[in-house]
Amino acid sequence: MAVKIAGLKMKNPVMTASGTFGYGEEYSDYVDLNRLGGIVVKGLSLKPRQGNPPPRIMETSGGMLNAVGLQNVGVDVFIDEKLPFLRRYDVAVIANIYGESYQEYAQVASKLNRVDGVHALEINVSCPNVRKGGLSFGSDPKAAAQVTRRVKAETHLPVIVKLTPNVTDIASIALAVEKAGADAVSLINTITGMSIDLKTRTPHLKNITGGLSGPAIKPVGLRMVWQVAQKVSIPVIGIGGIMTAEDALEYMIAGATAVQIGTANFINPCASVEIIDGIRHYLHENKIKKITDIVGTLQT
Amino acid sequence: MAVKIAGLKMKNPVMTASGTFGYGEEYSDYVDLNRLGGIVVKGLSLKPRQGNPPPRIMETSGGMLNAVGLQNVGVDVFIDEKLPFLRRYDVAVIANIYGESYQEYAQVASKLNRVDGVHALEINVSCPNVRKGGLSFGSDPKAAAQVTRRVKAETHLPVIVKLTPNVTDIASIALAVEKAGADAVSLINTITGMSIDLKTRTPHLKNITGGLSGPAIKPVGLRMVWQVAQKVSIPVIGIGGIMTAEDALEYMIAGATAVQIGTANFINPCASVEIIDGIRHYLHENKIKKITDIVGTLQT
Amino acid sequence: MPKDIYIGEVSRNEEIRKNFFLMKVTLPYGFVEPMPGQFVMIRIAGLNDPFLSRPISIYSFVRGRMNCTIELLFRVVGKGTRILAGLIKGSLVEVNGPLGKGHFATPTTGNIIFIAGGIGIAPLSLLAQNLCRKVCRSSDSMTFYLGAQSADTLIGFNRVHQYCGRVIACTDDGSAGMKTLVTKAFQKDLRIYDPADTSIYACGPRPMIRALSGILDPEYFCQVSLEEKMACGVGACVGCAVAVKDDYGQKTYKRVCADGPVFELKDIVWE
Amino acid sequence: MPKDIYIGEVSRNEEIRKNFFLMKVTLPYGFVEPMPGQFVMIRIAGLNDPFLSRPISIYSFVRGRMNCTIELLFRVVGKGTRILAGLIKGSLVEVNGPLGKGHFATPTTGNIIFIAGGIGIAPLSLLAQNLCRKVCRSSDSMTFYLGAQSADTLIGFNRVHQYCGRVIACTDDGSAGMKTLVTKAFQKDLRIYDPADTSIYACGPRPMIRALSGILDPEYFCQVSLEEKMACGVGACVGCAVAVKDDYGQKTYKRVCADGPVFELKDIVWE
Ligand SMILES: Cc1cc2nc3c(=O)[nH]c(=O)nc-3n(C[C@H](O)[C@H](O)[C@H](O)COP(=O)(O)OP(=O)(O)OC[C@H]3O[C@@H](n4cnc5c(N)ncnc54)[C@H](O)[C@@H]3O)c2cc1C
Ligand SMILES: Cc1cc2nc3c(=O)[nH]c(=O)nc-3n(C[C@H](O)[C@H](O)[C@H](O)COP(=O)(O)OP(=O)(O)OC[C@H]3O[C@@H](n4cnc5c(N)ncnc54)[C@H](O)[C@@H]3O)c2cc1C
Ligand SMILES: Cc1cc2nc3c(=O)[nH]c(=O)nc-3n(C[C@H](O)[C@H](O)[C@H](O)COP(=O)(O)O)c2cc1C
Ligand SMILES: Cc1cc2nc3c(=O)[nH]c(=O)nc-3n(C[C@H](O)[C@H](O)[C@H](O)COP(=O)(O)O)c2cc1C
Ligand code: FES
Ligand code: FES
Repeated sequence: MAVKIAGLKMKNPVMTASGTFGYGEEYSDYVDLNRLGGIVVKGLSLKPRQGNPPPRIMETSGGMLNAVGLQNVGVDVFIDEKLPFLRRYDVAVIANIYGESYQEYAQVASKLNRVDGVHALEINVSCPNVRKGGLSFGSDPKAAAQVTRRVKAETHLPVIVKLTPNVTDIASIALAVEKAGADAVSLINTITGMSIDLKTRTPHLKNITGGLSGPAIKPVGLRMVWQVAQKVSIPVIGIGGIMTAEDALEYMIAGATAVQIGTANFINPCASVEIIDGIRHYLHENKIKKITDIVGTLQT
Repeated sequence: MAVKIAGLKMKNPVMTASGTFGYGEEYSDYVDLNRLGGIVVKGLSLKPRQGNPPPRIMETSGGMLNAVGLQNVGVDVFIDEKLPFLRRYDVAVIANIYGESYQEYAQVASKLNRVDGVHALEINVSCPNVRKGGLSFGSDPKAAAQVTRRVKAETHLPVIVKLTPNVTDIASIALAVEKAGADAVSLINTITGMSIDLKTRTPHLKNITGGLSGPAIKPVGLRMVWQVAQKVSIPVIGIGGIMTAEDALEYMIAGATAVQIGTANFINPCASVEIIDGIRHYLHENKIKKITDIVGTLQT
Repeated sequence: MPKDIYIGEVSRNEEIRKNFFLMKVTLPYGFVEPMPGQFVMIRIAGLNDPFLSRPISIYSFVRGRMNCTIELLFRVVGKGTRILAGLIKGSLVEVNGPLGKGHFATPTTGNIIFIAGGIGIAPLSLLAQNLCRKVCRSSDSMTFYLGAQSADTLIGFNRVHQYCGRVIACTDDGSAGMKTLVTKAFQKDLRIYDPADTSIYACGPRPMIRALSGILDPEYFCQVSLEEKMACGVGACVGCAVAVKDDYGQKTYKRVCADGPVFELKDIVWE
Repeated sequence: MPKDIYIGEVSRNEEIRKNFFLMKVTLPYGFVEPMPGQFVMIRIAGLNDPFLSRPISIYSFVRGRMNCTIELLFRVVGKGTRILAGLIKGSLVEVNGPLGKGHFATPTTGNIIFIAGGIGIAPLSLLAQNLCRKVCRSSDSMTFYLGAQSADTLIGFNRVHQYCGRVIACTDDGSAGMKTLVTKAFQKDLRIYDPADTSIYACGPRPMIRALSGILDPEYFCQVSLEEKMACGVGACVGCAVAVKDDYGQKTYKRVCADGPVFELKDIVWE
């Protein structure tokens, strides 16, 4: 079940997605973190962020909207207070990072360089919730490439660029960051959506719009992973609405070397390990030796 | 409940969406077509089209994918064989048109000009299923504007441009077609997605990708309608995942002057009239005189 | 607007064989009597998961004094049928039907042959029942070839035996009836059936229908019921396309729901 | 990993008042005894509609020989609670809990006051029961202010009367108890409660809690249970944020699920 993504070794291809698994601790009562392929921690910014005012989430059909607004403890507190807990486990820890400028991205990356217990960086160029932020970087190939270059210059860690689905042509962004040195791409982040309270005629989210996640978006994630995997030669990590081992396997067949489990953790705290067990069972049943043998095997 | 969209008068703001209500006849056993605000017929091309090979549809979480591939009888047969049936009803008939070139769009529009029983045109610049087709026109502001101009030049009918959600910035496309003379915009068409059969490792749809519709996409449609309604001054028609009167009203509060009901017809053939009844009930309960009084009343 | 969506109440739902369920649904009196081959689109009332309705053939129909009862026979293959299988007595379902304009035609011939594979028994059983009752033929003229994987999944034998003089059961593993494919069993008898005096009705998995088309001369009148994924069930979405020959022999796509589900075997284009 | 998601079986689900349901759920023996104020995240097993689990307070808890039983008291307000209301005996639910780290603190004072508005009765009833049993105070020291819109929706009176010497019922329309807001009724008595010797516990709609914060001096020890939309219920998504004062009096967002749902009234920032 082991996979290797640009030097990042994982026991299995299943990671938990940023923002949906806290800093690991929140789910450690439910899940033996040692069993996970990797944990992508909640997005880290240079300074601690309060996040958006509530309400921050709303259920939708087959999914949910969130506008957490990247509430996080900041990179320094993460290193001092959250990382020691994670270091106790034998699991790949990927720091998801976020900045409001090229400079900030670079600074966060630099602070995480050579920090014991951080095994890779994932750049969130895609968060749609913060006005001045994510969206502009991730929806423009040049800006996305520039962020990638700046982060690469500050770190010796493998760098994963996490792409936004809110674009016309996601493959062109993937190609741009690959050229800029990204070691892998992960996709998709949430799709920007909105929900309205008919009684008050106000948006359900204080932030007005939020990011749509969950099984509702799985067809879109799968399509984008397939499109991107055909264009780039770096590994692709599939994300979006994965609830079961079958969903994860579909992503891998579409071209993902690994997957991330997001919203499913909320519905079932044990989802990530159940997916790992399910994948193992599938490989066994189908007499597939290496998980990598199924990657990108879609017959079209 | 009456609304007027660029000269197109409707009894109420509820239309059935193109491709989900056939040519009206299919549902006439279930629905009194006279009660509808409007019927947008299945997309019409210059020549009849066979459409894509099956399988063409697949269920997804809270929605469905389709890759019908614009199977239709062609504009001539529509006028000769399908329109006479619709003429028997007192309902606005909107012809949804589609072309593989600027030329073809213009030709289809010209054939429908001054045809008795057609009250408006809706240009599908957004169908994602046909390779050479929709996507390129609808995802580029210049191409979308050019299609609009060509169609406007051929018709005296109100022209609605139907926008695709598969773009980075839908408002800029809306602005471009408004400038090119569009009388209204309708959105959203389907979001491109994909689904994989794990057993055979093939896509569920023969066409590989298809368009995602249904309640799963409602948050995206709502967000885009809100974004577009703030930018353009022509009327906006809201589409995407509307299943109930509440959904329709949310779209109107976000800025839609009218709505279209798509996939909901499949789930409940009577959905359109139940939505009309539900809107009437809401207006009555809330002592709202004119339906137009709620359009764009979102408090942010 | 004579048609409506009916709220039905599950009055019985039993696993008659492993993974095969027989569900009885009570419907309002106004539910129209189905023609054999017609189907319903069924979903669980008020729930969006699963999202689309499922097409299921009508296995039997009875109009009572106050209401109608239909039987559905279904096999659990995926999410939707699994959830249908879990419905208990009293559960409410939404039923649209009977649907399908292409249904089985009343035969005018001496020999009437049914060929069913697996769950394909459902529409053919209703057809045999109707022909037995309404057309009032001698049951000797009706032969039913019934195929299944094994004795466990051979369903409906007793029921069709009430209507048909001869029922020939076949199983893949020989655990009941003959150990052969149902199409093979039929093929062995073929020479006794004169094309001019034989009507054939078939329903079953696609490979079975395809095998049949290899066996049968186009002279034979043979109708088959097809399956394709459906969204609307009423002809509006064009989702359930199947390739058939048009009047000029050209390939065209027809809708299984509205133009079928019953087609003439010779018209099917095998892509 | 001591925690797990439990499959619970609905053993009773009754509409005790219009739109108010009392549901009994049988859970495995291993379900941990809840502290008052804790809640469960509940959803219908195997269905994705509604998608998210719903947070519901634990109204009572009993550990039997083979399993545990919890009671949930809920009001139908939207889709999820409507579907929960439709569950019949034998239905399976997925239950995550007990959840919440911030729960009601055991009082050390002479006067113990409960203020519940509407469905807010649920966690306070469990608290009163526990204090009555475990802390073994004279029930005279416990006063329960119970508010509702009308007699129809005044729930739990008899139950809390078992634990509390004084139960003061208030309704908006005067159809039962006093015709006044529950906070007003409490305010009238306020002068008899010495801040140094009084612990106050409140749960109810936001306007009620807000009114309370206007009435009460910060000297009073007052804990309130808050509500916010939740996705995970365990502190991971930071979706259920509520603005409170941190140790330096600065506004910060805490998680209702993991830092609460019980907070000190004086810490709440009213935005
Ligand atoms: C006219 C007609 C009559 C039918 N009659 C019967 C019957 O009497 N008994 C019975 O057991 N089955 C019957 N079927 C097949 C039945 O519809 C499918 O087995 C069922 O829809 C599978 O749903 P699922 O959710 O369990 O499977 P999934 O594979 O999870 O379904 C995914 C999607 O594919 C569709 N789908 C999957 N398999 C089929 C199929 N074979 N045909 C059509 N759609 C499919 C589903 O409806 C759903 O939209 C009939 C099909 C048609 C078209
Ligand atoms: C800690 C806690 C304990 C609770 N205890 C109880 C209880 O014992 N009895 C009871 O009747 N209610 C209780 N509630 C409120 C209950 O969770 C909501 O009434 C319920 O979630 C509404 O779901 P719905 O689908 O019917 O409403 P909808 O409005 O359709 O729900 C839409 C979304 O908003 C959420 N939501 C809506 N209202 C609330 C609310 N007030 N609080 C939190 N989320 C909400 C839903 O969970 C769902 O995600 C509690 C809430 C919290 C946070
Ligand atoms: C509550 C919430 C918070 C999230 N926070 C982050 C984040 O901080 N950084 C990031 O890159 N993605 C974030 N995401 C996006 C997820 O990591 C994931 O890309 C997305 O939810 C799609 O996957 P899913 O459908 O499995 O949830 C967040 C998602 C949710 C639901
Ligand atoms: C089966 C199917 C066929 C469609 N065909 C067309 C079409 O021919 N032209 C068009 O403009 N939109 C077409 N659409 C898109 C719908 O009109 C609508 O924009 C979309 O489905 C979103 O709305 P909904 O979620 O309410 O279905 C089709 C949608 C479906 C599901
Ligand atoms: S299922 Fe819609 S046309 Fe057949
Ligand atoms: S609900 Fe997720 S942090 Fe509270």
